Amino acid sequence: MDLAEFPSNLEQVGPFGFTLNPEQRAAMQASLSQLKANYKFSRVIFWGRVSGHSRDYYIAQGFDSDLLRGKRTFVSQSLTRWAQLPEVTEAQRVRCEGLAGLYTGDLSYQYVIVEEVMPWEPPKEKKERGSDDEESEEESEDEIIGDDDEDEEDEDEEDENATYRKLPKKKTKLRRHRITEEVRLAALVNSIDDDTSVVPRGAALIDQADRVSMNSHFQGLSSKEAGNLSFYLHFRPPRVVPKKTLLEKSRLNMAIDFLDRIDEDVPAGSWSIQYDGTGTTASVRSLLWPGYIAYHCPGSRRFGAIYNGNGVRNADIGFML
Amino acid sequence: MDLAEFPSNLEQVGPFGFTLNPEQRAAMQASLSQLKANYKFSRVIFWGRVSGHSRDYYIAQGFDSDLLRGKRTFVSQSLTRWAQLPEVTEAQRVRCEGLAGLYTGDLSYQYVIVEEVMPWEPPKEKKERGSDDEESEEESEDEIIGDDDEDEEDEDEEDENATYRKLPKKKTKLRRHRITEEVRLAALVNSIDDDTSVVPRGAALIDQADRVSMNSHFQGLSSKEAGNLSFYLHFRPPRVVPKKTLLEKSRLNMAIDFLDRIDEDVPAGSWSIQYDGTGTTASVRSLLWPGYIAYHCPGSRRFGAIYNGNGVRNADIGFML
Amino acid sequence: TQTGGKDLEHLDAPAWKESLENCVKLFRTLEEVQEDRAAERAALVGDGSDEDEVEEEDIELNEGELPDLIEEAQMLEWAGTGFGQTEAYRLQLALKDLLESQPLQSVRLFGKIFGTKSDYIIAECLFKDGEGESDAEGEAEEEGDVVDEDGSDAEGSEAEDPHAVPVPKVKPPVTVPKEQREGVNKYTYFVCSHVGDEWRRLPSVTPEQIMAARGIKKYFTGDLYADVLSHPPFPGTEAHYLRAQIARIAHACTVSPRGFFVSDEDEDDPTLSKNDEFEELNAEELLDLNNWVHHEPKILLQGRTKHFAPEEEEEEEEEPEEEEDEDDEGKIPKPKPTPTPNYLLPEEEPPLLEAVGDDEPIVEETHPAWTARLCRQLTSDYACVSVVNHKWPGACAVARGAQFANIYIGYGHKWTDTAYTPAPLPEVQEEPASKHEKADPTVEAEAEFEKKDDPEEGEEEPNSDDSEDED
Amino acid sequence: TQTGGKDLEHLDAPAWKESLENCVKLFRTLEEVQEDRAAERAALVGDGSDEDEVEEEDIELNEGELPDLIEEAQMLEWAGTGFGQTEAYRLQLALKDLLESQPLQSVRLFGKIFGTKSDYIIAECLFKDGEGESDAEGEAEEEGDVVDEDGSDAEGSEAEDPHAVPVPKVKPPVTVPKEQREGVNKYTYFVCSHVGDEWRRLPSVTPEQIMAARGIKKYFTGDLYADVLSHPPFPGTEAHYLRAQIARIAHACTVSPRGFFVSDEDEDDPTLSKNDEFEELNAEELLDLNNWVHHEPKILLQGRTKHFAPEEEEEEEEEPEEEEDEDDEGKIPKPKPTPTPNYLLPEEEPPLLEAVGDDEPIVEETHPAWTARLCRQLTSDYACVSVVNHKWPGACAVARGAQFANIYIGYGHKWTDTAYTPAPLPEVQEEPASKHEKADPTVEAEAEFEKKDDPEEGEEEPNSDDSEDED
Repeated sequence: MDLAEFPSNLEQVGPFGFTLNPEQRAAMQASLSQLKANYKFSRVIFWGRVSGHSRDYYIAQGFDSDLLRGKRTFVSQSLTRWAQLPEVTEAQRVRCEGLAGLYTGDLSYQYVIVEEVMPWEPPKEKKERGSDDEESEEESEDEIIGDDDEDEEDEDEEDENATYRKLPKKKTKLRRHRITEEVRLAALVNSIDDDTSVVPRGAALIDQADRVSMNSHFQGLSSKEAGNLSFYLHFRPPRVVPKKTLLEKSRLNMAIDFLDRIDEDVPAGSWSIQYDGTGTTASVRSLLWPGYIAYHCPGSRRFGAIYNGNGVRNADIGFML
Repeated sequence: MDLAEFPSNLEQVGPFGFTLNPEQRAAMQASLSQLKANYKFSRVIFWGRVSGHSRDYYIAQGFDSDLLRGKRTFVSQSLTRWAQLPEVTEAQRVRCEGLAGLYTGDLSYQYVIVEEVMPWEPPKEKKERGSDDEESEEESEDEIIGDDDEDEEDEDEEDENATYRKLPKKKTKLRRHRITEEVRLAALVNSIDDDTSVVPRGAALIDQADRVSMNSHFQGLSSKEAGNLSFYLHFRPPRVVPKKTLLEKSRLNMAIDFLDRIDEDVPAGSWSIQYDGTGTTASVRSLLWPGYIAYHCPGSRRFGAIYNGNGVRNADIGFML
Repeated sequence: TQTGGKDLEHLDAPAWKESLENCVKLFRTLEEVQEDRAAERAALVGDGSDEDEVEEEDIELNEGELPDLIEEAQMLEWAGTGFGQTEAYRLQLALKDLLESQPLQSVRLFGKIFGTKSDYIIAECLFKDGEGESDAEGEAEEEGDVVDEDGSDAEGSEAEDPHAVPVPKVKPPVTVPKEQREGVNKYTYFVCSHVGDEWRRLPSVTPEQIMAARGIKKYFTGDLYADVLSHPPFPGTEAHYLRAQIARIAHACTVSPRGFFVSDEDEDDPTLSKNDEFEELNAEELLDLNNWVHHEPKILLQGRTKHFAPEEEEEEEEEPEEEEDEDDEGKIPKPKPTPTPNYLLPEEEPPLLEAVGDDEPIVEETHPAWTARLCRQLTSDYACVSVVNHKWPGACAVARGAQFANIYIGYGHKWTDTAYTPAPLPEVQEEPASKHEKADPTVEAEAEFEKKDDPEEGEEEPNSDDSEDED
Repeated sequence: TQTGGKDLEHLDAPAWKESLENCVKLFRTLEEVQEDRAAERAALVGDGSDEDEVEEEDIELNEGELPDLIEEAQMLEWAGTGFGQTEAYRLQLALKDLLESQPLQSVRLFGKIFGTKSDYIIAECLFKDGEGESDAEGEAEEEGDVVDEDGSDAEGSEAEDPHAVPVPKVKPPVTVPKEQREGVNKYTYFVCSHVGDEWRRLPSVTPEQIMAARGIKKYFTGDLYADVLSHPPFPGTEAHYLRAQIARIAHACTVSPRGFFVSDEDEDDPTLSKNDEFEELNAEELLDLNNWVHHEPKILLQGRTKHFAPEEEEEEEEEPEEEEDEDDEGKIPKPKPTPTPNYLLPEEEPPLLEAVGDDEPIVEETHPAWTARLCRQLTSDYACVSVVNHKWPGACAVARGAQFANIYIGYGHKWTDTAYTPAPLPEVQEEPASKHEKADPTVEAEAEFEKKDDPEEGEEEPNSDDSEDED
């Protein structure tokens, strides 16, 4: 939901159960304006809310001039101050996918993941540690447990993990990873963005220099188009389009069809599209990420999306349709 | 205020003391959408509120594809149903200008204006009545009083106007005109539109065929421009521009500068321009019609205007600055 | 420019125009409503005999309790939920319309359950004494919109559908009787897709449906008549599944500040009533989960709120005083109940007005089922307090002073920590011992038989399971 | 592309950035506020001597009454006025900031008066007993923002301004003494242009200023120090004019449902207090203008709420108990008051809590000064009722149940039915009877005189008025 259109679009998502109270609206308008000014973003969007057990997280994103590349994600609980979410490494991403359960609502909460160290892994991990500077930060949080040395520094943590510590007696090496909720949240936003980020076809443009921008000529979809899933695209680096055949590509307008269509997603049926009662707004909902809703008012430039859920991917979607 | 941007722009005018309650917002959203659909308007705006003594009038306008020409004005008190305001003849307009005092809040209220019949007038009036079909409706509401015949049809009205009936004894012929509040309101909207209708420069375009439309490429004024009165134009058929010299015209971009600039208005100083505290919205206020406020968010396509007053032109402006 | 994807049914403009008109129509004044009602009735009776009896003065609008949804919306907004004030106003008008047209004592906005094709806006209604039951049948014939009262009909139609997936009909050995106008069927629910659409009455719910609903997890489609294709099979259409989920949500998530309701200690059958001497709780008190209580009883394992203990007879007693048609299943002779299923074991009915703090937690010790939150950070003297339920994401209650509101907005599913696994197919039943079947003789055997044709090798080969599997 | 027009002063981006920061700063938590205050004080005292005394624990925020502006905004929204809920929340924080930083007993949002360059957001404050007076002087020196307490200084500076339009100083013959912490000066007003800006305290108002303000109609500029160029001359700067208009509006338009306040019948000096036994009025009752009463006394002709009758002495008594400097005008010897000006004639103080229905109407019989309106058309059980004042367009009050709110949003001018005519210039004074002046003899007369030079034609021509008019 674009900051500039913020209070208006808030009214769009009311019927889906997302509201902000006057305090939040007032705080957010001021703090996001400040964020935009401080980082000189070309566009700031309010991304949504991830509900945690004790408190909720509010997420915003700022974009540099190339909208598909320079994107930063911010989190706030008070809506007054925004903190940038960390980058997520591939290893962290995989580990986060294994985490289940509600978000706690505390960014510094640490999840402990115990993984079996494969016989071939340790040397590889050490190599990585030496070679890859970017990952060093992350890897330093992990410790190999089960070895009978170098465990002194976190005596207090050991008690918690007492159950796991019994396992190494089997002589399997286990490694304990710690993931903060901050990282888990960052990974979640990335996952949802990957799977959703829905925009109406034509809203975004790519130029000859492969720079992506909002299409200032976009006049909205027609009523008929707006009710058709094939007119909505994933606003993310495309995966499907580059694999299309030349014949297929010849039918596309490459300035606007450089993005993947959501109706080509796998599994099929993971999107639901509806009009509101008066035909003024079409909503596109993800059934894979319940709580993700994109909307568009046909015949107008107004579109947006919001996530309002508890951060759980619907793994049961196959049974539920 | 554009219907499409309705709830959002409502938030823009809150700081100026104009709000609508949930009932009105809900009713208006539905009824204006219906109005737009029924009349096939290209654009519907919420124009503002004229406060009356007992009730207020809410005004909306619908535009055909040529925005400067086909315009219709509607009035509502409940915000559920909209009635079109009548066309105002020149004679009615002049008479309405003589009316003072608050609007009553009853559209059918009749103002009685007694004018002296100039010796040369009656024949002229009769000629008009015969020749001009459009005016016949209006003129039929007027009666010449003081003649001792043809007064039978409105016996009940005579008592009210007893004071005036005594005057004819002086042998001056007086004519009694009746103006409904509906006509007065229509004349008011026309007058305010003539004097205001402020849009940022570049928001409207004229094409080679002299058709006026909204500029879909308009990206908003810069912050510096938005704080400068000379970047705001009257969205009405231009009066000043056609009189400019060729030299002056050569400096204009005739596609967008076909409208009159508000800073060239007479009397000078009848406009006030301000930024809000955070520099996100510039407001242009008419001091001639207190209650008229146009606003624009620099760097965005968002602009609009609203009238929220009691329908009184500030005749005292000369003393008040 | 491009084709593909599936078109929406909603897409035709006339439908919207009508919908818009319906929406505008909600804003009619009282006089206009009465005129319209009179016209409707006149049109109806016009086909009948005595037209003289219907005069405009006859039109009386039903009166009953309807909370101020705007005020509720404002409170819910503090909790970050609800529909926003404008939508709330429209909903208020829609509920008012419902209240005026049915003999209802009170109406409340239950919330919204999302569907894949359209959503359900849900109104929770209490009929006036003696009303509601008969009306439903009348309207069912009249308008054809109301889903039949009992699930058996729907099942019947399902069975008739030649395209239905044939599912094995596993009947519970003992049918637990349905609660009538009490417990899970105390309220009647009406649903519609959009504000201004006609309200449709949901059927009442059977214990069987509640038990079945617990075992499945399906997206709602928005079509009340849609089949619920699931395993185990669900006894009813989407209307019944929806009704069952609503019951589960309502009885788990409807809460109020302690003291707002009191129970009249009427020995066996305590009922709740508003407490006239309710002392408002301040924000600090409301932040304590023990100051929030359930005012709807918990649903037991057997899908009722009052425990039903079957008598040890073959034939259970039908509840005799109800006139309406009983479930057909009740009459089907049941196999002997051995062993007694869990849901027939004695189960204690939890006390009324139990604190939400005592609910079974999501994670023991650390994550209770509910969280209470202060809804205003900076000027908290006027703050609302909300309690959100984590088991039914989307359920929330909020209170300030003497006011409180409950709402549910979500997909209608209970939180599952682990991925949903459909119940395993029932174990393949023991093959009845084959009494007379013989294995087809092999060619060799036949040849041998023909060759020898003497009785010395009369023994057959043992029965082989393999052949069964290959059928 | 185009030039011309006048640039805004606000235009530099750093100013906005600061303003935005101020706005964000309002959302600080209590701890942050205390830290900031401590830092501020430390910085201030840092220049002084004893730094040790200032510790963070010392920072105590003032506590006082502050209504919930969100709730008020919601009510006012029903009446179509107020600032909207988001802006109301920002205003609430700004008022809270004011309340915490000054020894105030209560703060209320008075409203907003528009200016041509910037607007005034106005807070109506009641200082705690014994506070306020001395503070103002202290702060005036400290911050330089506070406008001086009495108008005379401002006038002095005006007189010093060489560019000021020379206006004739017509002094009222008798100075009516100012009310101190009562009547029109019961409340102290603070103003700022934008939410988050520093609040500036307005001076108290003199009767002379109120009387002068009635005779003029000027747009406010938004600059408190701007001169008020008017005829008749206004004794003060825009700050004083603003304060005078606020007083006029406050005392004409602040109303409440009947019974909310009661007057303690303390013979001569009745004061109002909240009625603990207030019975809420329903919407129907509130629609009766007689159920709305003024709870601020009316301002009399002489610019006070309590009548001041001058004693028939040359020298009026100065109010002796006030320490602060008195108006200089009070000491100017006045010309003999003949005849007594209207404002010194006895005038009856109207009773407290007078119904607004008794206010002088706009048009006799047909248009009372106020209109009461039901604010909700369709579901009116929960409706607010608003009363709007037509004499001060922009003034509105709204009530529901036990709650009510007042607000003024406008240009700060009273409704005039006819075009404003500035007061005529004072009549040109009688030319003193010319004692010795003679008409210049005409050429003919001179010639005649010279010709005749005899005393037979000693009569002069009568003095001619025409010559006067031509001057």
